[in-house]
Amino acid sequence: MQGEQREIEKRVLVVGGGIGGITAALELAGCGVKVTMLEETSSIGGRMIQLDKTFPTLDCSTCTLSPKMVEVALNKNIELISLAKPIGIKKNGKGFKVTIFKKARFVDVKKCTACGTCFAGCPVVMKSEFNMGIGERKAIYIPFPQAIPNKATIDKREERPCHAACIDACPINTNVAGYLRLIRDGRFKDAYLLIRSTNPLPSVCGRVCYAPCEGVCNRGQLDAPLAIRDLKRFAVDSFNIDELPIPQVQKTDKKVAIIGAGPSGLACAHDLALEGHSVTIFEAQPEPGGMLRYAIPEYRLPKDELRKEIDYIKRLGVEIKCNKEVGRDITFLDIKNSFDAVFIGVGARKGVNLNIDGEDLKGVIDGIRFLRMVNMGEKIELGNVVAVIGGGNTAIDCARTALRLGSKEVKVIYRRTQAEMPAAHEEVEALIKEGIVIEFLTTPKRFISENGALKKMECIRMELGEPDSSGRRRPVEIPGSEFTIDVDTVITALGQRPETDFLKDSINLGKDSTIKIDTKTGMTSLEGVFAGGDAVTGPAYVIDAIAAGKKAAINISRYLKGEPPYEFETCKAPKSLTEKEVSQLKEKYGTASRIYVKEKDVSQRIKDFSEVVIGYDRDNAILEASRCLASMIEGCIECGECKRRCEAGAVDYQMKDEVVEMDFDGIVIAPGFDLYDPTEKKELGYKRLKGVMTGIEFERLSSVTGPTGGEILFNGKVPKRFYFIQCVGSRDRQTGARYCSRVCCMYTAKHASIVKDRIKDATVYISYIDVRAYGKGYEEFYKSTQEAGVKYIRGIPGEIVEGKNGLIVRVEDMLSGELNEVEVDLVILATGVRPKAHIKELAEIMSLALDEYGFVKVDPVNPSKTSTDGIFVCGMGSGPKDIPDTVASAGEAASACMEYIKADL
Amino acid sequence: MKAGIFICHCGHNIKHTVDVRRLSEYFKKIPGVEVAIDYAFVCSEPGQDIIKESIENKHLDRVVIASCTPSLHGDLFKDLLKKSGINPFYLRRVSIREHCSWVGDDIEANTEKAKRLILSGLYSASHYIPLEEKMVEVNKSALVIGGGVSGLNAALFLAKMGIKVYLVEREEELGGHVRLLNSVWPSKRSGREIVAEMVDELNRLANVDIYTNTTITNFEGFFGNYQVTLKKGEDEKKIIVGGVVVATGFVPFDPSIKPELHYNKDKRIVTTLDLEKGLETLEISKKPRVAILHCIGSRDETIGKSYCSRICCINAIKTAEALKEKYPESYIESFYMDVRAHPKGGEEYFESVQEKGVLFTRGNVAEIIPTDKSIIIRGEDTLLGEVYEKEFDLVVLSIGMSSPVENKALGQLLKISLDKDGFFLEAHIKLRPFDTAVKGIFIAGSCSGPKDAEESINHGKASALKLFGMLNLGYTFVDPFISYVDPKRCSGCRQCEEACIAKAIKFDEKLRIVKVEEAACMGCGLCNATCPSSAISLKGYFDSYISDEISGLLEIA
Amino acid sequence: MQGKKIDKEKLRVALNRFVEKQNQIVYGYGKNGIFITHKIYTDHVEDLSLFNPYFGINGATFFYRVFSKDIKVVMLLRPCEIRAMIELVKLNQIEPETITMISTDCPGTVSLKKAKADLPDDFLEIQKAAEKDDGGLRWACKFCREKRGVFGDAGIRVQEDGGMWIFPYTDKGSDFLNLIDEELVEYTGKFVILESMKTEPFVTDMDTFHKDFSKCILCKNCRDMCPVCYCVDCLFNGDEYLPKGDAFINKMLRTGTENLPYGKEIFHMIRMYHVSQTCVGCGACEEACPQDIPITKYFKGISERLQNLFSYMSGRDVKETIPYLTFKEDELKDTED
Amino acid sequence: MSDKTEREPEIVGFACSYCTFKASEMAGSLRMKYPEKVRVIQVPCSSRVDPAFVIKAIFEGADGVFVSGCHPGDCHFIKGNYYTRRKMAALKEMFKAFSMDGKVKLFWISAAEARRFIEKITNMYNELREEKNAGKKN
Repeated sequence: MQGEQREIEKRVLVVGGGIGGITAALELAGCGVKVTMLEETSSIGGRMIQLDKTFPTLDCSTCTLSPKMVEVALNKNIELISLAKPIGIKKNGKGFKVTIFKKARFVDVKKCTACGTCFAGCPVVMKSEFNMGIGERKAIYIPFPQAIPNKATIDKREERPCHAACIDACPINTNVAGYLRLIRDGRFKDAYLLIRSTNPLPSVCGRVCYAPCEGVCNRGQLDAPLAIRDLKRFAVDSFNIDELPIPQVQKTDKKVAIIGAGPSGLACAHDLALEGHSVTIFEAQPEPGGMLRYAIPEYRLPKDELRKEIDYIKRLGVEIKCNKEVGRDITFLDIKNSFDAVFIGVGARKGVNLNIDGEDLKGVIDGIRFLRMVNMGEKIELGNVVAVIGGGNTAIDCARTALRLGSKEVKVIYRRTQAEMPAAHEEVEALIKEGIVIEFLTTPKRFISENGALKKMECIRMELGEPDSSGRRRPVEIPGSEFTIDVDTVITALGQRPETDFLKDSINLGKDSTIKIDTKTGMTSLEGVFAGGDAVTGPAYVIDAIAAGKKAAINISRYLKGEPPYEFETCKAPKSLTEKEVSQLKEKYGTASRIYVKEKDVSQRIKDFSEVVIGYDRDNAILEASRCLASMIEGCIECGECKRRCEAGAVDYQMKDEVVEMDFDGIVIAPGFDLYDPTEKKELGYKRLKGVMTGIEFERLSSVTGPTGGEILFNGKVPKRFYFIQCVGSRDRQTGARYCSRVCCMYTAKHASIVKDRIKDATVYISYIDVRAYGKGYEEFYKSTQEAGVKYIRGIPGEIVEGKNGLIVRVEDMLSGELNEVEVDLVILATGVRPKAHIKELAEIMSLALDEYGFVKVDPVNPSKTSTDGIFVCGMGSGPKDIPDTVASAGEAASACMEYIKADL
Repeated sequence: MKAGIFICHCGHNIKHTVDVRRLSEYFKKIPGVEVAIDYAFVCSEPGQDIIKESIENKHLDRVVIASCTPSLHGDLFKDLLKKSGINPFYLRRVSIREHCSWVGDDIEANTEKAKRLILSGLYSASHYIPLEEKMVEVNKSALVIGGGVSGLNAALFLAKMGIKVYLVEREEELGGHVRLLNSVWPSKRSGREIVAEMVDELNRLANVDIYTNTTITNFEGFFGNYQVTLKKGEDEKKIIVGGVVVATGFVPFDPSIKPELHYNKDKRIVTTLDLEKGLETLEISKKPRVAILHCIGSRDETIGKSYCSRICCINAIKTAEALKEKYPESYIESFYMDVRAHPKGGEEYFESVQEKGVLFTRGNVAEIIPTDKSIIIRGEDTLLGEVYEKEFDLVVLSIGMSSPVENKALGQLLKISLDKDGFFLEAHIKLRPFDTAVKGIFIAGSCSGPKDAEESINHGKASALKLFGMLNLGYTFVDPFISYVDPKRCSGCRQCEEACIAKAIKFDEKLRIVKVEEAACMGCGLCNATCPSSAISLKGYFDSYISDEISGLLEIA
Repeated sequence: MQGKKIDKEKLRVALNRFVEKQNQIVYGYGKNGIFITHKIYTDHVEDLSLFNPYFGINGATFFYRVFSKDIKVVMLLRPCEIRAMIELVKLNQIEPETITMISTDCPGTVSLKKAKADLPDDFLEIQKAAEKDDGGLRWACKFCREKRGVFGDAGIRVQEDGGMWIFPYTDKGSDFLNLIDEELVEYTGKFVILESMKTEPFVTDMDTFHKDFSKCILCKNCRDMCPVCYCVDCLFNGDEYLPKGDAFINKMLRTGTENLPYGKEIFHMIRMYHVSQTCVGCGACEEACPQDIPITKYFKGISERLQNLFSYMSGRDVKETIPYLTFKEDELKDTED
Repeated sequence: MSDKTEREPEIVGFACSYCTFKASEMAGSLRMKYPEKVRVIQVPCSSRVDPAFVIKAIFEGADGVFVSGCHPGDCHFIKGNYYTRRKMAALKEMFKAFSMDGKVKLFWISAAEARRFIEKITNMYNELREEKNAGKKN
């Protein structure tokens, strides 16, 4: 007696993973043969796993089949290759050399744990084949919970036309392609949640982000970039943040202090709170928000929107202590000592001086201070003529604010040209639209007072010289071009720098009072103290600050857990399309102009501080979102969401389809079947009339594993009147199938009895020619179905039409000879069996003869023998069979194959 | 006990709603627990390494893994224990994902639940005993009962595969009913010819012993080692076989059971089977009027045969065709309930015979009245709704299949069950049509219900393959999760024996206790629950295991 | 129904014919000092008491595990004892071939624990005594389900006038009747005990149960004296349900259990389930209880309810299968919740 | 335990590996929710459940116990659940006699019936909770 199984050194290929293929493979493997099973879809199980119950015992199909599927997965003699099919076969002596095409799964099956996190996040919604299109699935999916292999698959059908440069351009890698797809599909809440999953301040970014994504949007190369920011705002506005649940998190015992409640501090606090740490923010101002609260004017970012976002962060458990200025109300060291880690996000709130004469005059005001005063509701007298000095966003904000405060003439003085302006171009455009003049290539020389108050400003014209360190051309004064203008107020907006005096004894500072950090880890020179945002980089954008806060949160959390810091790499550079690609895409998709977001009329909006941008309506949002190139394709758009979520690291977009060659000694094919598509039978109204469906669709509708969980619902209601029609596409010369499909009589009886069982007061009719209840227990089942009150009518309906309260079936009862009109809610067509579509392809490469209908031709005494020696067919491949017959024929095919390969042992 | 507890985070899946760190801290303090570790992915390679190292360094003798549901991961962890040098049955898997972290939202409650679940696993595991997958040798020989096409094909296949085959046939000649057929549809070849080919091939094989006129009188043992007594005339012979294919076929329905059919009383009333002997014997004119009656002995509650015999519609069509061919001017009318021409090509065959002029009338015959001149048939045409009365010269009864009465005795001998119609009962009507509840005994062909020749061949070969797969190994592993009798505890009350579904329990008359035939035990544990003193218990599910599992779930720890 | 009219003497003669042979014994009741107890007659039957007013133990308790086929036995016992014997036959604890079981009509019994001495052994007199002194009748007897001698191989029944008849129920019974010098005649008279007693389904609640069993000291005498508690090694000798020693200490530490003895409710409940289909309601358990717990009320009540579920009666017919060992596919449809 | 807190019943279930346990796994993978006081013990077949286990569980503090197997006729071991049905019918009758109806339940839940699993145990839980808290008031 041997300890190891006596192997038969023979290999058999089984093509098809339905019940036939499964049985054949298990039988052969049970004899010690090495079996390779190819299944074209992502899971084995075939048609049977789609069934709710099987006749005549009405036991559950899943329960009986799934143990067999598991057996296939566990059997050491079976190698299961899903998403694969043979594409070429060569005879090799008695055996075969088979070329196999393996479609890439894009998921590493060794790593995937079938946890489902990926499909929860996937933004691409598709019809579920398993549920016959009645339900939905995602582009990354497991077709049903019992799938074997129980691993996710990415349904990637074509390459994404663009490079999704938007995602790479975003400092926090927002899944732009993903949320645009969701908006396109009308799934606004999902879009919001997707945005929210990486961005703690989406409402802010939907309004004031400088949208680097739009700058690089590949669509921009075709016609115009997508309105990404405005679409984000649309998604945000369509969701009420109060309904956003507070996730349950496991609390740690670690405490983190954050200095500054600006965007970086809030983002950092948000992410740390989600990790379970206790977070306290110290804010010098009376209200949190930093520059968002005190610098950005109301007409761009309503305070209410900001407050809602901050409230949510508070609801996560973050404590914000306002009016606590570090260095004034509390010392930095006190904080450092009483917390486990500190994040400094104090921003850059100190204005930069011009260093010219008269700067200290009343009437010359720092821009940031000006905005803060306005935002705090303080009253400011500007006078009629206001000059704003600077070309950044702050300067624009100051100018537009001044206009709204009632100044008659507002001018912007900028020392370079429009091209060099750091302000967002749409802001500049809005400014110009509102009638504000920009004096380019001009710089003030001195402010002139009269009676101690500002009266005039002397300026000088500039020209552009050599580029400076920032890459912009340096402006050079044109001697003798001085001139003066009358002004009531001058607002200087020349940039800001951090106020970091309180740190100078503890932490190394850099140029312009910025905080020095290790760029890879985010930590300052003091252990446990991290910093980010404008305080580190000098003045920059909101989204950069958020990114810095988020990155810091990751490493703070790692630091608290004692894990080594994560070293951030520089972002992937956004890619543009080549010219060739651009012209190809133009040809393929045409061009479509951008739909601009609605704004308030200029004459109206300058009167007050109400929000300028009105936003999209639903239709325009969908229309604009559907311009996204990534949404042009079916299937996976490679947005990276699943990859980001998968903690096991199983997603791999780089996988490639493979073609391999393998040797086999015998082949069993179990190609399965297709079902007749009754659309061509116009009189039955399939696809035309609502309420007409096929048997397999009804099967999914009634299945406990189906989209309704087993409740039979139609239009949200429980239908009461059912009409089943047998022999649709069987025994019918017109449809080219003279044969009997052998299963429809019984599955109809099964459906009818399920209906009677679940809906007690249902009326059920079945139209038939002959009731072929020939199998074991079938006749009895047919009888009991009749006894349950199902009405059998001999004769096939001539027509189905729409009635007042449902569908009207016109049928001649051949037994009574009467012409009946029956009104019902649902008509279910027992569609017949057709040869599997790909059988032709298979027959071609395997040189198999087919019969007149396209089933594989076999010899009745050797029911699995095909015209090619060594290739055996089973199940519906050679003609209609019910499950027991399929199992028997699979056993027979396996035994014939066994005989074939054993012959020379 | 030195237990190691390994708690999986499953990424976020468990960690998200279960405080895994608290759990590992808690279990570190439980007596008997040597190691308690929580880890991101216990199933990953580094995770497995942690377990392996812990077993080796801390000399663990119990491993409790709290992770996903035990049915996932197959033998992964069992193999790991084996590799680490301890008995793989010292493993306990606890599901804290499907049964805990995924089904509750509250971290506190989930953590408490996980704690209880792991605790109960630990308590249970503390009682574990090492188990072994025992090997039993298997005789590479098979008994095939019945020499019809099913049995012949089973015997042929097994013999070709090198299995010693004993083919036992009750009748004098092999070939069963197919041998009697003039032509076998759809191949249209003669049954005698088809059978002869098979028998010739069988005779050429050296490893087949054929016993005709033989019955089975005794049958004992278990898979791999069945002792069978064959009886031919007065001679008895004992053989040992590894497994059995039962292919006892069917008996044709005898219409004389229904006197109203006048069968055997009037020569003009014959069965389809009678006509297979040839149409020459018929004493009818050149222009006969023939009635063919369907469903004789099928779909008939009055005689307790509610089932459809599956083959008789095609037989009726075939008979009509043969008559039409021989008597082209004949008038043939077939009376049916439903025409079940479901086999491949059947529908086309049905149409072609209709085209040849055979009439099909829906409606069963109510009365057959033989007169001197003719046979009058009365009935109602359910399609036309008319009552008819017609005269015929010949009435052909398309008879169905009945189960042989001998099935009952054979079933008792082999301990396999019959269905309500006296056919053998398959283990699962859909997926295990050849299996019986007894390991190593398969059923094939019409003995499990009516089948045509093609289906019977399918069955014969397929069931033989299943048996071959089991025999070919040369040994069988006895699942370790089988019942075990404590001889000191057993009172010999035989309650377990009576209840046992697999009939795997035998009573030892001498010791007055029961013993388990390990190869036959299915491992359901019914005996264990039946025995009041748990003298018989199911390995892997001992009372102590489950009892302490209950305690673990409920105790306030 | 055909039977033989007998009297004590005729029966004595017949029994002596039987017992005189080598290796043949009679098992019944006899005077033992001032009480009547179970008695074995090996070579001569003289002072046999056909009816016994005292109940101490169930006679089947001695006679289970009778496997020897060398000795032939005739038993004359009460219905509850014969029923217990029959259950034990079903449970393979008795080889019945050489045992002839004769059940006698039972007038009811008093407890040996508190009974007066020298009670009569005549059926009607016992009955009268019991009627007079109602309190003397045991609870089990008061609510006895079946006092008729209709079980086993033969039965001795009492007529209204005190006359006795013996009826054969099996071939073995007929064989014994052949020893009696009397013709088989059709019986037309009227018996004292006419039919079995219908009892209301037993209902109680947990509080009462706890109260009643709070006195239990877990001596397990009830189990030991139960005629159908036949196991050679009881489940409760293990640690699964009644932990002992280390197992108990562990349990105590784990649960904080303080009460001793631990697990008595579990013991009684599980034993109740175990004997639910075999319990004959004889009350031997209660007789054995040193704490006078009304055990029988529970065991008899529960077992009757549970047997009725399957239309089963313990000890009614040796051919009936114990309900837990069989099933019908089409039954108990409403068991599922 | 203070009077204000609602008392939650503890439920122990015995689930057949081939059906109900599978259904419970599926309920998990579909992220269906049920009270965490419901805990399941896996057994090879419902017929392995010795009523003694149920009794033990009740006396060790379970407020309810359910036994769940395959639908009649579907047993993996062919007939095991018919025996279970008899035993559980008897046990339920016994509990009824002790006025503890509803503490023991028998379910038939196939491997596909995750929803049914949830419904059954949630109903049982709710019933027991009501009973438990009603008892407290009295």
